[in-house]
Amino acid sequence: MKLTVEALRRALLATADAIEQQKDELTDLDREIGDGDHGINMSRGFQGVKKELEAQNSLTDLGELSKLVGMTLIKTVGGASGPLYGTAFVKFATKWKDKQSAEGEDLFAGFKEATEGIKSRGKSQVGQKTMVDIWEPFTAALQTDTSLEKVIDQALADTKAMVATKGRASYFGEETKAVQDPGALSSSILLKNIAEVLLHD
Amino acid sequence: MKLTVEALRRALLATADAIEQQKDELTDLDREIGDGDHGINMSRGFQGVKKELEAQNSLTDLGELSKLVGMTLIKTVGGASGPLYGTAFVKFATKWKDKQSAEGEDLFAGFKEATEGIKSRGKSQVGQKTMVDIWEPFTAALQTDTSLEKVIDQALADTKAMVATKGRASYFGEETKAVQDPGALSSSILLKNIAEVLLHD
Amino acid sequence: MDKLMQDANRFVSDIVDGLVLAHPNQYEKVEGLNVVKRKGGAIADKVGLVSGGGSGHEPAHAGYIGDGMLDAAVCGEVFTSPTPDMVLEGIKAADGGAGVLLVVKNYSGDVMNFDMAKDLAELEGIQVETVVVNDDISIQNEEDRRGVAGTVFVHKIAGAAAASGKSLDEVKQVADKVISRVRSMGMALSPCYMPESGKPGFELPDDEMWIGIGIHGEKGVERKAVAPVKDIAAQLVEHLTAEVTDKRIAVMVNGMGGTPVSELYLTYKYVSELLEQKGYEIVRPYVGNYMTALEMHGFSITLLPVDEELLQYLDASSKAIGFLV
Amino acid sequence: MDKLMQDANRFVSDIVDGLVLAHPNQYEKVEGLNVVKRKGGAIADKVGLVSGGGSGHEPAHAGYIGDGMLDAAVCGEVFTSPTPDMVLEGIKAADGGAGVLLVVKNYSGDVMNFDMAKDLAELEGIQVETVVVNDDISIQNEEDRRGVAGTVFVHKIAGAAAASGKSLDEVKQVADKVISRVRSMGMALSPCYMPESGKPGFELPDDEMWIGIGIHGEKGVERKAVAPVKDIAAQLVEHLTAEVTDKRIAVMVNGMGGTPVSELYLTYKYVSELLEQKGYEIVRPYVGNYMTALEMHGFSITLLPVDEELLQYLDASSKAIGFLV
Ligand SMILES: Nc1ncnc2c1ncn2[C@@H]1O[C@H](COP(=O)(O)OP(=O)(O)O)[C@@H](O)[C@H]1O
Ligand SMILES: Nc1ncnc2c1ncn2[C@@H]1O[C@H](COP(=O)(O)OP(=O)(O)O)[C@@H](O)[C@H]1O
Ligand SMILES: [Mg+2]
Ligand SMILES: [Mg+2]
Ligand SMILES: [Mg+2]
Ligand SMILES: [Mg+2]
Repeated sequence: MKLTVEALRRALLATADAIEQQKDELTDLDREIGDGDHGINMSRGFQGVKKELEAQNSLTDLGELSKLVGMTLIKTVGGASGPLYGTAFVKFATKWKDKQSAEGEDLFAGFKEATEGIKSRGKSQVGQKTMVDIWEPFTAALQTDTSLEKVIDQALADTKAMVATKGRASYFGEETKAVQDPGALSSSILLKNIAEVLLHD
Repeated sequence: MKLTVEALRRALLATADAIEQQKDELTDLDREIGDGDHGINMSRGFQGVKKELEAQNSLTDLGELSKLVGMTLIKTVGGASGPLYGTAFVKFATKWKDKQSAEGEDLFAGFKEATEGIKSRGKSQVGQKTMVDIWEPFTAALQTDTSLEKVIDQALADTKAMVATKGRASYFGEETKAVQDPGALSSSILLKNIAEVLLHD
Repeated sequence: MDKLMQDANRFVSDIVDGLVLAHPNQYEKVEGLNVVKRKGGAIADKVGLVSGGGSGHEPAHAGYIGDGMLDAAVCGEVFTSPTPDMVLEGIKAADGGAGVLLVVKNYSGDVMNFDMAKDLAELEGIQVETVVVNDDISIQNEEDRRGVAGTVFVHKIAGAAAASGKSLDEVKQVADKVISRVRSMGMALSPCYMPESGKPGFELPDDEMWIGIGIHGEKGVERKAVAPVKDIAAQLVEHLTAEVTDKRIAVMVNGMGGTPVSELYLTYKYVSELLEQKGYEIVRPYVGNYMTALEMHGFSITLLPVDEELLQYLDASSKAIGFLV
Repeated sequence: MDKLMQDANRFVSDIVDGLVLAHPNQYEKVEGLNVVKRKGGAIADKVGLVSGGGSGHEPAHAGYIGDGMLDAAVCGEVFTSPTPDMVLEGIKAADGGAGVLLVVKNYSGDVMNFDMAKDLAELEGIQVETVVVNDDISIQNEEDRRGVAGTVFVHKIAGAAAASGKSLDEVKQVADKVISRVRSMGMALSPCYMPESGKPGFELPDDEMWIGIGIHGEKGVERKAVAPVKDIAAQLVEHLTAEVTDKRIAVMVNGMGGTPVSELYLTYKYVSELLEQKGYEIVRPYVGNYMTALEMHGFSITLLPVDEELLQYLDASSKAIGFLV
């Protein structure tokens, strides 16, 4: 498993398209246990990323690419998800600085740093029914043999069953058990697209 | 045909009940070509009249009774219909002062004065699709042999077909042709109840 | 019907009570009546200003009581002109010896009830004059034109003139000057509901609107598909500018009661653009819920050509809670 | 969805543009951003006050800019915290050399974005402090409590303290004093609609309501049949008075955006009655649409126990269009 600049770029463009397709679903989940804007926020952010990627197609450095994506997300998404996704990519950049590609420990280190970044930015941890519940098992799976896609699916299912205790969803308590966390779903979209390029390249 | 104090009192109490029954109908017509309060206004007014009549049941003078009713309507109804109905009864009072009953020319003079009072208070005339279009033919019929009830029914039908040019209904122009004027309907209720006591006593 | 209320029979008195309770240093109720007066009563030797009409137009009319605007407001039942005896109490509360001006909106009911009150007041030796506001150009026939949001400018300007010590004739004159100039037109996205009947003034599918509404929940003169606000504003502006040709104007974008100020400011952006494109100079913009129809969602535009006199009165201090300057 | 708008993608900037156009002597936009600042910029040596958050709460937050209140407001997309770069521009616009206080409402997004902006501003040598408002008692867990209408009192009081020449620490201290005391709770009769999706925050039959809503169109914590307003108010007052035990209070009855002021005054009547029955003394009542959720129909009650210091700051002059004193 190796993440190249080109592969990450491809995964990001695919994510942008997938977010467009699932925009309403993300928004509807957020209407259930949030404030009804997650699809709109993610769409604004990843359309911004797409535009940046299309404008700057000579980037050869994984660190530069990650930083560009992180800053774009921070500047365009807003809400809770903007700083969280933005922080994740900025953290990738600190670990993948000056690298054309990342694999093995480097790859893991990037995701580890990103996941920790999300947790410390959000003052959150696993089990609170947030995007963290996707990022953490995904990152752990990078060091094992498990299928990344299966891990994501399982994590999504596990997250859905949780009671939210962080972010807007926490206002709705027990009720949140029946509804998927929108940020978990958007994270699964991003990470599945990254898994795709990691596994099939 | 003779109008006694007792008969007018009976007609007014019957009107109060009839208005209660047709309150929603009056309001709905006013929603169509007015502001949706005519039933509410008339109900407030005639419930007020009923209360006054029940409190003061020793009145023996047609003038005193009419004045009491007129002042009560003026003070409780408001809107356009309050001053108009109120003026009609105050005008009765000027013609029926100190009389125990009214018939023939006296009866006619009272209604003539009331109808003219409505017209001058409202700066209105026949043909504008208002209560005047009931009061005027009713008053005229007091001097002929025609059935008062038939005259009222015919006047109501004629009024319905008119285009409103006075009061709130005038805002709706041609559209008003399809809808009965609420004030015409409430006037028909009052005058039918008066006709009833005139004819059957 | 979505309405915060306790009892339909007390709807108006509950509103009036709440207003007086919330502004205890400013307002007082005439004992037992839905008539509001300035705390402490009339100002000696100042022309008194009384307005009123049916309720449901809040902050009109009681919210325009205050130094620099009205002295009393007479609050009828919802959309129902108050009775002459109530108006008389308003006149008495406003009379400081220099006479009283009644600001009446052009509805049969208001005109008749205020007229009867004027007669009664004159019997008691109070000098009374009346002006009748008729700014709503959605009605073709000028005689039938309704008084709508332009009334607020009449309150403000006549109020400032009275506060500055002008005589009853002079105050009436400047009020009439405003009336002769001011023009309004409105629209609604959704109806309002009468508190007692619980019924809407009209039924309207979500994707349609009424152009040319009044302030009593009645339908307008043209029903059409909902459009982007610029198109709506353009239609209203087109009608208004056909009548208002002086280019130096005050503009009011008025909400109908249920319109959030966010939408009013958004609307103002397009209204001002359209007017400026037509060469108008907006010297005083006003945006807010000034003359409403219960919880109706919609807006009206009012244009008032101004000169130095009117500007000075518009800018004069006002302590009325609905129009603080 | 009934909404006066032109283009969902420009919804927020159209509102901001309209606000600035309607108050040209008072407000200015930071070029190209939905960041509003006082016309003429920061006041030298005065502590700058910056608030903001998602939009849809108008007149919050930009409407609270003005002498005696805020210096800049950062307007995110609807119900979406603004980004750190935007907040940074707000901080810069407000900084007169005496440091800047950020008034943040307790939402993950707001806290994170404002924190990141604070870091960026400190890199540029601007001293920044933050207070986080969490007055909404509908949330059990104190840590998760949302900032709602009580924020307006924080703006007013911290703004007056800053205007009176207090230092950044002192202003922060009085803001924290307000936050420690102020408590709110709200309800909704009907939802609001997101301009882009056109969807309501929740579906709710006409005869039901939500108790314990926030200001982002989300459903509340208890859904029940619509009741007379006194019963609703009694439930909110019950919860509030369990937490607010000091008896000398300022009270705000705040509309959610689509609530006509008539209903707010009517509501205030019962709120004040209930509080007085419980021995509270309402020394400052405030009634109006102060902190809204688009066109939502409903209200919230905010209680703030006051002492002489807070009263003096509440009564200090303010030129902010949303809170004129
Ligand atoms: N403190 C937090 N830590 C981790 N994730 C969070 C936190 N707060 C929110 N999230 C994630 O963000 C998502 C919501 O994002 P979004 O709707 O865009 O922002 P907002 O909640 O500000 O409207 C949630 O579904 C959740 O996964
Ligand atoms: N100027 C007028 N002359 C005669 N009748 C009138 C006039 N204006 C209104 N009306 C009558 O009054 C009725 C409306 O009364 P109501 O609804 O109680 O008052 P408002 O129009 O003030 O709401 C109309 O249906 C009409 O018959
Ligand atoms: Mg959200
Ligand atoms: Mg009517
Ligand atoms: Mg009426
Ligand atoms: Mg949000």
